[in-house]
This record gives sequence, structure tokens and C-alpha cells, in this order.
Amino acid sequence: MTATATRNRPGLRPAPRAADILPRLIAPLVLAAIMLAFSVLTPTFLTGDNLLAVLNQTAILALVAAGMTVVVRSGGIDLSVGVALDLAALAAAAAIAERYVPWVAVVVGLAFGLAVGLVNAFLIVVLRIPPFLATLSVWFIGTSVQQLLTGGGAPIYLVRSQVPEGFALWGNGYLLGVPFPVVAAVLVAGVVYLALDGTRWGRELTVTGEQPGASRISGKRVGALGASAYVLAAGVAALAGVVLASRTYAFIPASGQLYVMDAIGAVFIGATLSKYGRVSVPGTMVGVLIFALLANGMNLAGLSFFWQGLARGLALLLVLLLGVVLARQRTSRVRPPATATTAVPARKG
Amino acid sequence: MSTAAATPQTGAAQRAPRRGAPAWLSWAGYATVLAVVLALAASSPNFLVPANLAAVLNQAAVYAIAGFGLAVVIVTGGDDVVDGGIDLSVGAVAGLAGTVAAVASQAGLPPVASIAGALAVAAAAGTVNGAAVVLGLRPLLTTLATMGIAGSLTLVISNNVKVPFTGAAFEWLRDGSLAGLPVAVVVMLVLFAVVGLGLGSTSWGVRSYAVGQNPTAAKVAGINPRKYIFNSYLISALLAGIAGLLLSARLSAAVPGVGNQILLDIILVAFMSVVFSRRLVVTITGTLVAALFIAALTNGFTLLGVASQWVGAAKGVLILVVLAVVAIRGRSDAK
Amino acid sequence: ALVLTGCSLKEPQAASNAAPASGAAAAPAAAQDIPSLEGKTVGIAAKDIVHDFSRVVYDAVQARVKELGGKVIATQAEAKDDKHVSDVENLISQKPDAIVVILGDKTTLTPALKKVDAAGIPLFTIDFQSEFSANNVTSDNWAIGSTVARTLAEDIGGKGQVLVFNGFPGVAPCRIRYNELKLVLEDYPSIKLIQPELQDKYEGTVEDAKQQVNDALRRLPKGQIDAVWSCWDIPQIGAAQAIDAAGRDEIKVYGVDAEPGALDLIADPESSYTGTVAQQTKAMGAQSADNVALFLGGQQDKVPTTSYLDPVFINKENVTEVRSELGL
Amino acid sequence: MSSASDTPGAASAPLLSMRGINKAFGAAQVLTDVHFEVHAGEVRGLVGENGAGKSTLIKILTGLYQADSGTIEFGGAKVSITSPADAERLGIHVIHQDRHLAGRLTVAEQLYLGRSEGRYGWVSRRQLNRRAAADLERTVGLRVAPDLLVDELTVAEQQLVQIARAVLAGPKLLVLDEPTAPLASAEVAQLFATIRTLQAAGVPVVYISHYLQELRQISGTVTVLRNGANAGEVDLAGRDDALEQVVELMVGREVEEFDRTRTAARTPDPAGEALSVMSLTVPGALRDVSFTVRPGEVVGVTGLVGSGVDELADAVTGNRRHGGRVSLGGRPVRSPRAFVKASGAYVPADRRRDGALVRNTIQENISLVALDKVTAWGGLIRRRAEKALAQAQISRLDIRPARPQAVVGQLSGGNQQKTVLARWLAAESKFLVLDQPTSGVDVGSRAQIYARINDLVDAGAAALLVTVDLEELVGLADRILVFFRGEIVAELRRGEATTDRILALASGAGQAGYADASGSAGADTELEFA
Ligand SMILES: Nc1ncnc2c1ncn2[C@@H]1O[C@H](COP(=O)(O)OP(=O)(O)OP(=O)(O)O)[C@@H](O)[C@H]1O
Ligand SMILES: Nc1ncnc2c1ncn2[C@@H]1O[C@H](COP(=O)(O)OP(=O)(O)OP(=O)(O)O)[C@@H](O)[C@H]1O
Ligand SMILES: [Mg+2]
Ligand SMILES: [Mg+2]
Repeated sequence: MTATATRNRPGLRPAPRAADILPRLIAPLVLAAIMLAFSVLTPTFLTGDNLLAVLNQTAILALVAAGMTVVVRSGGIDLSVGVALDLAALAAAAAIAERYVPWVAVVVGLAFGLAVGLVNAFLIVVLRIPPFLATLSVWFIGTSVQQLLTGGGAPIYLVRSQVPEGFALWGNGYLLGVPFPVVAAVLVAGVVYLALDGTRWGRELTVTGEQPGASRISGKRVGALGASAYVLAAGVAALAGVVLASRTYAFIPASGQLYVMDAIGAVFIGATLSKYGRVSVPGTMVGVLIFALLANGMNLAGLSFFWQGLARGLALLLVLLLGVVLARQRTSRVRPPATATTAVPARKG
Repeated sequence: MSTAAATPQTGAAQRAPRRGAPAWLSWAGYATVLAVVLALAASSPNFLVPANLAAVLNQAAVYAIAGFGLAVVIVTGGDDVVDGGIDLSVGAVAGLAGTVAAVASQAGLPPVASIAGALAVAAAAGTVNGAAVVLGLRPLLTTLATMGIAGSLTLVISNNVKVPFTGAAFEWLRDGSLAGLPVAVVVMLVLFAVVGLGLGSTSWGVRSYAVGQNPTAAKVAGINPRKYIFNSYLISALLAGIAGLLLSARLSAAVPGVGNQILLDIILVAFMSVVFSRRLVVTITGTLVAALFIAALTNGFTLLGVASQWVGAAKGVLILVVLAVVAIRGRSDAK
Repeated sequence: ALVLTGCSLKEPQAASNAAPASGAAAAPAAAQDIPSLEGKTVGIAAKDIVHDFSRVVYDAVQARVKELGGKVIATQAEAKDDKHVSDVENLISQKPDAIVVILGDKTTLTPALKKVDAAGIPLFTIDFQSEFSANNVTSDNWAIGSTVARTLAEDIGGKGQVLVFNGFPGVAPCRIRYNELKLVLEDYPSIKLIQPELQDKYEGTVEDAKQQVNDALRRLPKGQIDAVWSCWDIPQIGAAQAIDAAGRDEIKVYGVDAEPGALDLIADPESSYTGTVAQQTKAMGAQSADNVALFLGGQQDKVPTTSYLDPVFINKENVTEVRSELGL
Repeated sequence: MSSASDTPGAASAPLLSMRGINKAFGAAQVLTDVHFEVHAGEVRGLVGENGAGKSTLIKILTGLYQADSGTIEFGGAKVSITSPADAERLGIHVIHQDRHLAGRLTVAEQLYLGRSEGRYGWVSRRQLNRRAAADLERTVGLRVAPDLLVDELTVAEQQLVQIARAVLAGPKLLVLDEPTAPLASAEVAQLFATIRTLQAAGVPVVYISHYLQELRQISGTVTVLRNGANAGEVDLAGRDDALEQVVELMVGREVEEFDRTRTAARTPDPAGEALSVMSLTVPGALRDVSFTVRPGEVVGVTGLVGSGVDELADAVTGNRRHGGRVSLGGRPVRSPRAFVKASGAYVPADRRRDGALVRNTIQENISLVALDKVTAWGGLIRRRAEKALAQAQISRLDIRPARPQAVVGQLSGGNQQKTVLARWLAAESKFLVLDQPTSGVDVGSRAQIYARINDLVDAGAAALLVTVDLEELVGLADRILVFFRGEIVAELRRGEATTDRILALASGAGQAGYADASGSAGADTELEFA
């Protein structure tokens, strides 16, 4: 009885229990398991060389996913990040092909990507079209725009020897022995993390995403906050586009689409790190690494691509199932009560 | 104090004031679509020709049928982007079902057995989705995983080459007609009637909507949400399987990777259906109209001779116009 | 493309031999005796326009039809079989005087082409053999496939291991070239195709191929890969970039289509990109349009079942020369 | 009143008997060895402070939660209830404190959901609507179009739909968890009539409420929970000071001040103007409403369901489109942001949706509006300052648990409400719009909330209090505006307002002979609004 009394005493912090924490560590644990498994399976996997190369390969996805995290935090989703990435790559590559100096190419690339974010923000915040449908439409339109800007969809190739150093660096340079794309991804992820979880903007964005009504009533600029998320995501995707153009010395239409689904997947894998299913940059990065190391490991182990989707899908299901099974002991998630959902502009009774 | 109970509700003679969106607003979506289609008809004499309309219906069938399934999932799981119901595996399951049928019939199985096998595989995929979601996995991630698995299995059994879909039965599916309509269109209309009435006019439908909007409310009302959610994924996979069979018949072959090609359009038609409902919820009728609208747009642009580079943009903008009309409508009666 | 102004923002080294993205115009031959297409409408259905080959052909047919005074309705299917079928059906509704189909697959497209035939619309194809086609303009893909395979085999001295991109299943030329590779290698028992084969994707091809090859390079250290084969150039651009960056100069890379990006790499003596095949894309497009005109102009006898245009093999020696010759 | 009903209880076996119920959420033990019995034909009260575990006990009874240990007997047999469907099968029907409704179903669909939406599974909407209209009118006296969406109803109407749903099921045991929180007196009276009808038919009712006066009206015995354990049972009919005894058991100490009426009358600055509302119109809800609120006064607003008071709070705070002019401190209010910028505060009625941030900590909830006080250069939030800000409010309002890092979604309703209020106190808002501020809040907490409101107003702030709790209204407000069908029908001053009079006016009794009913207040109103 005395135990009960002390436990109920206000102000006393309940000790965290393993059952509380374990389900939330499932993604990192699976990441560790993947590393362990592949380092046994293939000798090359656990070498600094390979791991650095994996990081380098995955930097673009990491950037896109970091942006996606912001949008999902704001209560939306962005299917058009691929378009932002492509248009940025297109503009940057075209500028270099037209012999503009590197910084102009980068600025123009970012501007093109940001334009996509502004269009999304307009559609979703001003016209109040549901994010899923708005960004899907932008995807269709963006594909078309790429064709219109490239004479029907011609790739833009840059001759390696003629690409100025200042542009080639973005995709191929090194900083203190670390590939530049990795540096960029780490920096961007760090800044986005800090912004989301440490600043006023991030706090207000989170609240707006989860309970728009409460945020409005508290005097927050709900529209501007939502808009900022789409613009930021597009901006980060645009940076990824510049890196891609620099790295491949080319713009190939529709290259960005490759990252959309993986980014969404990584973001939601990361959500398992939170008790409330809240997405976060560290979680997203764990998701990104799970995807990247799985792909790399399977390639190194010589698994045919016929089977890779199967293996990846099963691994994903396994992570999630483990998380759920471990969370069984816990209570249900706290969720804001059903509001008029995101597919529809909020109504009031 | 209790004396006040004498006249609980005064002014009983007056009618309750009417609130909410006026009924006519629910027609805004239809009106916009109709306006676009009429504009197409006015600009091309070949549009409103029976043969062309049949072609449009035929092209819409696969997307509409798979869209019905996805609509059931969204209705039952809720339309929240993050936590709501979604089935990303519809495309891949359609592709897998088509491939299974093609491989089976190539191996000499009779058409009925091939089709049954294909639907059984689709049902298995639906079972995995349903079970995982009921266990508490996020639909988006679950179906992303099964999408990969189904795609992978398609590669494995087809060896990544097209598998011809031969035999009289499949040719009939492709070229035959019933009551003057292509077979695929008849299948689409029958499924529209079955799923549409089921979701719109039965207890199952009302309960599915309730589960999707507030699972706790459904639970409190004595409904077992899990049953409905599980079934929605099963239905979705089966309808995807049927769509996949019709698609393979239409292409005369099971095409590896075709699942990824059709996924986005299926998602589009299901979500777009919201536009055609007063409650702003996903509906089967809306899904059918959206599928027909998208097919009519593609067809219309070809008839108008719009350059291919412009088609994607024009389609996207018109879809946005329809969405915006409805979003603004939703806003006018909010607040 | 994209045009920006403001000269101070440009790189100082200006002019010189900058390679533009798309090639200069190559005038179609002998316009003299081709009947006009005045008042005629030609429907065009391309499978995709993502790579140079199909896009240039697509543009060339349209340009030539317009030059001959005809009207064009052009569609492209974003490499989706279903859309390709729909496009052809939609073209039939428009009742054009002729339909040109660029690339495609016999199995999936035949029923639609049958409808074209039934509607009495003459059908022309490019790089795609069909029983309903009045004329197919194509390179000899069997020749392309076997020559690339032979060249590869000889270049690596008749033995070694070859990394292969598993080609698009639905694209007939790809299938033919892959089958030719296998056929040729029957006579080179010491050459092995590395398993598993790599995945060829439609989207994000360069970067994705680069990653796959990067991983493969680490899996198979020096001496275990001698060449990389693909049925088209785009993945090979990524492959060559990965190989060059890894300094694995023992590996040779072969593709088909003469993508400008591939030609740039072949022209680079440092690069592992060894060879590709140019098809006379502009000429193919123009030829098809000319055949349409001849056919509709009543000169059906002048239209052969197949018009072959010679492919040109490109390697490090002849790349500069061929480029200027063909305007690539 | 109804003391006759408790004799059978002692004699016969109880209909429901919950024994030795234990329940923990994570490390927090919420129920400890709780016993609870209900006999046929009785109205059993269940009371306790916020967070005492009442709702949790009920959720275990309906299968929404599973007890960690303990047994449930119903109708003499041991039962296992693992889902609400099990409970319904036994005939146990519950109106939960958190309204659980499917927002985009129609009223008719929601009314029969899970039960008999149609014949043979086939739903005929026309028939369903006709049936629903009749059933709603008959059981709870609610008149709304049955094809409206549930989302389009007011909170009170939604509550009535829920009650009707349970009554229609022909329950063997009806549990009402805070049923009257959103209801005005007339609706409460209707509800009581319904309960008595059930009781007469032998159906027992469990009634959870913080309105102890209500319990005195309808209940025989109340069970008191404290800190998740049985604190005792009190027969309300037994003693004169029964209610005081209940409070004592609830709180675990004697409560000296259980009187909510404030003694000193305030004298607001007659020239000052905090809020000015001119010709406010909300289609379908409010017609040409004008009034002002001066610094240093509390203006109370009340009205029945459909009188427009809910829309009033939304409109005044910029959360609902409206015609006419609203200004706060001289600045026009067109958006919630403008309202907050003008130092306005809004405690909305729908706490869990629009008030508390359920996935955030107490600390994050409290700092939301006052973020600039704890934000350093670059927008970085200073966690230490934030925590201090929260801690101050936590102790001021006695929020429990007193941990800034506790997640608000897991607090009891009353503590959630205090947290929402704390947010505005932390921001030092000068004008409060309070919509049902103590809905679901226990006696002790309520006193604390009233004290804080009074402190603020005495310090020169002003408040617009929208409430259906007439005692609260009379106790707190300096002036009271009574609404009927979207218009102000009377303005009463402190002293001239009694609950009976307000009730009569709110139910339209003053309409015919307006001047008679409201006396001099009528003239005042004329002057004020002319
Ligand atoms: N899902 C949950 N997870 C964790 N804790 C919970 C949960 N639900 C309730 N609690 C805790 O259990 C305790 C009892 O809550 P309960 O809702 O039963 O109180 P109550 O007596 O109904 O209070 P109120 O009068 O405010 O409604 C509270 O401390 C609350 O924080
Ligand atoms: N809202 C929040 N979001 C993210 N992290 C937080 C939040 N609040 C606190 N933290 C972090 O959690 C950790 C514990 O925070 P808390 O304020 O409870 O610390 P404490 O144990 O009270 O220590 P202190 O002595 O610093 O007050 C700190 O590292 C803090 O930065
Ligand atoms: Mg409670
Ligand atoms: Mg601290």
C-alpha cells in the first residue's frame, strides 16, 4: 500500500521501463542487426571505405528525407519533392552547360526548386487543396515542365573536363576526407533537427501539424507555418538536385522520382522512435540508413535484384512487427481526437 | 429548479434551423467536371462518338476497379495522410496477379484455374496487409513493404520478361463485348454497383465509414474495427487482382513493372473522389467519376492534338482546378 | 532550353568546342520527289521520349511531316505499355490519315494495331516489326547486337567476366541485342556473364546505375570484371562514371544509342567508356515520314516492308569524326 | 427526495459488482483495489476529484481498457468484458466523457451505428432519417435535421445524440460519465426525466458528475473515489450535510470554502472598453448582437442549445467568419491571431481538440503563447526558462502531476483544462474568453480556477464567460447576457440575477412579455445597445 501512495505522489517522475523504451529502439536495433548480418556475410561490408561510400551514395536520399520530415511534421506530405529535385538539377545543369559561373548555377538551381515549394504552399495553404492531391498534381505538372524546358525531355550532359571546379565540388568534392554530399547531408540534417526540435518555429510547426485548431486559437500563423514547411522541403530537395547534377555531370529527366517513396518510407520508419509516432530527423536518418545499408549489403552479397524487393519488404515488415509486438504491453498511443481530417479543409460545427 | 423541466424545448412548432453545407454544393465537383468534358466535346467532333466513348470507358476500367478497392481502404482507415488507410501495394498486386495468371496459363492450366490462382495470390497479399495493419502497423509502411514484395515476386516468376497472355478466354476479356459494351467496362460497372451499394447503402458501409472517421467511436458503438479494417485490405487486394487481370488481358501480356506505372493514377482517382461528396469523404461513385474524368482528359487532349509535353501540365492544372473549386466550397461553409 | 542573360556571370573561357545538348540539324535527303502531305493528318505514338534515340526520332518524324505540309498529332507514353495502347486507341478515334508508332512491343500492342488496320488507317512503325505495318524503319538490331557483342569479346581478349544490365523486358530492340549477346558468347566459352545481373531502371537511371556498379566494384575487386554491357547508353554513363572514379581502368564499357553524354565519355581518353552505336535517328524519322507521304501519295510500290538504316559503330578512335559527320 | 430506492440495494444481490479492480498505465497506478456495486433501480453516483479514476473504472466496465486484476459480476454471473461489443451484449451502455462520435456520419447513422442501421443490413436513408427524427425528439427532445453531419452539431447536441443512442438500446445498466457538462439546464431537466423513467422501469443508472447538486436531485447513494481507491459511500438522503461529507471524502480534508459566490462587487471603469461587439452576425446562429465588456469586469453569457452562444465565443475570438465589428482594446479582431495580439485569450469548449496539445508536455502546452518570453536569439527555445515559466503556473493552478515533462494527453480532464488556462496566464493575457471553462472540472480545481480568474479581473483584466453552469455564472459574472435564438434577450446585473430567472429567460419565457420578465434590465439593455 505504501508503494501505491508514493507512486501517486505528484511531482515524482515515474521511472522509465524497458517496455516503454524497447519498442522505440527497434529501428536503431534493426540497423545494428543489418550491420552485423552483412559484416558476417561479406568481408567488404564493414570497411571504412564501403561505409563512407554508402554514406556518399545515400546523401541525396538523406537530404530529400530531411525535407520530407519537416512537411510530415507540419501535418502534410509532399509527393513533389522529386520534381523540385529534378527542376533544380535541370536549371543548374543548364546554367553550367550555358557556361555560367558555378554560384549562378547553384542559385538558379535552388531558385527553381524553391519555386516548386512556393507552388505547393499556394495550392495547399491558400487554395486549401489536400496536400496529397496537390503535390501529386504538381508531380504531373513538373514532369511536363521538364519536357517543355528541355525540348521534349532531352538530358543535359556536361563534359566532365569542362565543368568548372566550383560546380563539380558539390557532388564530387571532399572536405577533410569526407565527400561533400555527406557533409551537406549531415549539415542540413543537423540544422533541420535543431530547427524542428529546438526552435520556436519548430515547436509552432509541430503544434500546427498535430492540432491546427489549437494552434490557430493560440494566435499562430497557421498558414505561414505550413507554407514554410513546403518551401523548406523543396529547398532542401533542390540542394539535393544540385548535388545530383554535379555528381552525374548531367540532368536526366525524372531522376528525382526515385527518392520520393524511399524518403516517405524512411520518415515513417523514423516515427517508430517516438512514443507518439512523431517524425523526427534522427529517426528519419535511421530509416535512410536502413534502406541504404540494406541495398548496399544485398549488392555486396550478390543478391539478384529479383529478390531484393522481397528482402527489403520483409525486413521492413519485420522491423515494424517487432516494434508493435514489443509495444503490446504498453497503452495505446495518445492521439489528438479526430478533427476534420487533412483531406478536407477544417469545418466547424 | 426541477420545475423548469416542464417546458424542455420551447418553440416546438418551429423547424430546426438548417445548417451545414447546402445540398447543391455537393454538385460543384460534378459541375466542374461536366464543364471540362463539355468543353472537350465542343472542341473535338470525335469526342462524343460511341466508339470513342467506349474507348474512354475501357481505358478507365482498370484504374476505376483498383480505385474502388483503394477507396474502401481509405474509407475504413480514415483519410489522414499520416495514419490513415492507404494501400500502396494495389499496383504491384495488380501486376503480380496478372503475371501469375499469365504464367499459369502458359504452363497449361485452364483459364478458370489461372484466374483463381491469380486471385488467390492477390488475396494472400491482402491478408498480409490486413493482418499487419490490424496488428497496429502503419498502413503506409506496411503496404510500401508489400508493394516491394509483390514487385519482387513478379520479377521472380516472370524472369523480368513479358509473359504473353494467350487463350480464347483472355482474348474475350480483351476484345469481347457484353450488351454492346467491352467486357472490362461491364466488369467495372458490375463492381461499381456491388461495391458502391455495399459502401453506400448497407450497414457494412456505414460502419466502415464510422471506423475510418473515429475507430474509438466505432468501438464504443460495439463495432469491431479490426474486422472492417482487415476486410478492407482484402477487398482492395482482390479488386487490384481483378484490375490486374483486365490490364494483362488488355496488354495481351503480363508486363513486369506495370504495377508501378499504374499506382499513381489509382491513388489519384480514389482520393479525388472526395470532390464529389457533400460530406467530403471518399466514395465509390466519386472514384468512378474521377477515373472517367482522367481517362477523358487524356483522350480529349489527344483528340485536340495537344503536344505531348503539355499534356501532363494541362492534366495537372485541370485536376487542380476541380480540387480548388471544391476546396473553396469547403471553405465557404467552414468557419 | 534554358536561356539566361548577363555575360559577367558566365565562365570566362567562352566559346571553343562546347558540346551542345542536342545535335545540329541534319538536312533530310532528296526532298524533291516526295509527294506533299498537304491536308493530311499523321498520328504519332511514341513509347517514350526519355532517351535520345526515341526523342530524336519522335521530333524528326514530326518535323518532316510538317515540312511536307501535313498536320501532326503526337503522343508519347512515358514508357508505359498501358498508355501506349491507349494512345494508339485515342489516335484511331481522331481518324488520322496514317499512324506512326515509334518503338513498342509486339505482344502488348498487336491488338491495338489490329484496330488501326480494321479502321483502314495505314500503319507505319519505327524500330518495331509488326504484321500490320506498311513499313518499318529500323536499324538492323540483330547486327547492332552481334557487333557490340563481338567487339566486346574481342576487346577483352576472348575471356573474362562481363557485368550486364538486365534490359527492359518490353523494348524489342533491347531484347534482340541481349539475345545476340548471348548467341555470340556461345562461341566464347571463357567469357562469363556475372550473376546476378544488374537492374535497369527507367527513372533516375544514371545515379542508380552508378550506385549499383559502385557496389559491384567493391564486391568484385580488380581482375573480376572485364567489361560492362547494356542495351542502351544511359545506365552506362553512370557505370563509366563509377568505374572512372574508382580508377578501375581495366574495365571496358559498351552501350548503344550514341547518347551525347556517352560520346563525351568515349571522347575522353581517360574514361572507361569504350564503344557505342549511333543509329541514324534523324534520318530514320524523316524516312518514316517520307514513306507515309509516298504511301498516301499513291506510290505504295516505292515503300518497302522494312527500311534499314545503317548503324554506325563508335569507339575511341572514330568518335570525333563520326560526331561531326552525323551531327551528334 | 428519492430515498426509497436504496432499500432493495441492501437486500437483493447487486446487478453489477466490480471487485478488486487494479489498473496501471505504465508506472502510474491509477486504480487500486477498487470495489463498485450497483443495484437494480438505483441511481448510483460516482464522484471524485479530477484524475481520481472514475472514467478509467468505467472504461474497464465497457471493455475499452482491461483491468490488470479484479473481477466483474453482472446479473449474478462472472463476466469477461474485453470490448465494448461485449458490454453492449450484456446491456451495459455508456455515455463516455470524451464524446466518441464519427464526425462525418449523419446524425441518423450515428444514432443507430453498430446496431440497426437498416433492415437485413440494407440501409434506407429515408426511413432511417424519419425514424431518427422521431426517436431524438421522443428520448431527449432534440430537434435537428437527421441528415446533418455529426460534425455540424454543437457539442451539446452531440451529447444529446449520444444519450438518445444509449436510451434507445433499452439498456440493462446505463452509465453516464459527466453527461451534463455541455448541457444547459433545460436539457439537464429533460435528461433527468429520462433517467427517472429508466429508474422506474428498474434500470439502474451510474451517474458521474462534478455537479454535486445534480447528484442530490437524482441520486441515492454516491461512491467516492480518491487517488484511485475507494474513499467511502454516502447516502445523500441520509444527512443534511451529506454533500459536505462527500466533498470531504473526495478531497481527503475539510474544505472550508465550498461557496463559489464572490463577496465584493467590482466597479469596472465605466468609460473603459476592453471588448466592443457591434452588430455581430453569424449566419444561422447570431443576429445583430452588440455589447461591450469593460476592463475589470466579467460578463457572463448563457443560452440554450442553438441560442448562438457557442458561435459567439468563436466569432468574438476571430475563429469564425462573421459580419459586424469586433474590436479588442480598440484594435479590430478579424483573425485569432489579431485577437491574441491584442492580448486576448480563448479557452475553447472542445478541450481535447482545440485546447490542450495532447501529444505535448505540460511545459510545451504552457509556453505556447508566451514563447517569445523563453526564446533566445535565432528562435532557439531556452528550455530552462521554459520550464521555469511552466513550473510557476503549475504551482499557481495546482496542476497534477506537477511535472513539466508529463504529457498532457494523459492528464485527467480537469488538469488538462487547467493547463489550457495556464497557457494564457503565462502569456499575461488581458482579456479572457472562457467557453465552459470548468466543464468536467472537480470542485477543488474549480475553486482554484475561479480564484485565478478573479485575481486577473481584479488586476484590471476583463473576461467574457460563456457557460451553461448557472451557479458559475451567477457567482462569477458582474453582468449576464442571456441569449435566445441568436439574440440577446436580457441583460442582468449582479444581484438581480438568479438561476431561476436566467433559466426562464434562456428558455424564451421572457419573449412574450419581455419587459415584465426582465424588469429594469430590459430598459438597460435598450440603452446599452441603442
Ligand atoms: N491512457 C492513459 N494513459 C496514461 N494515463 C492515463 C490514461 N488514461 C487516464 N490516465 C490517468 O489515470 C488517472 C485517472 O484518470 P481518469 O480519467 O479515470 O480520471 P477521472 O476521475 O475520470 O477524472 P476527471 O474527473 O478529470 O474526468 C489520471 O491521473 C490520468 O492521468
Ligand atoms: N520539449 C522538449 N523537447 C525536446 N527535448 C527536451 C524537451 N524538454 C526537455 N528536453 C530535454 O530533455 C532533457 C531533460 O529535460 P528536463 O528539463 O526534464 O531536465 P531536468 O532533469 O529537469 O534537468 P535540469 O536540472 O536541467 O532542469 C534535457 O536534455 C532537455 O534538453
Ligand atoms: Mg473522467
Ligand atoms: Mg530541466
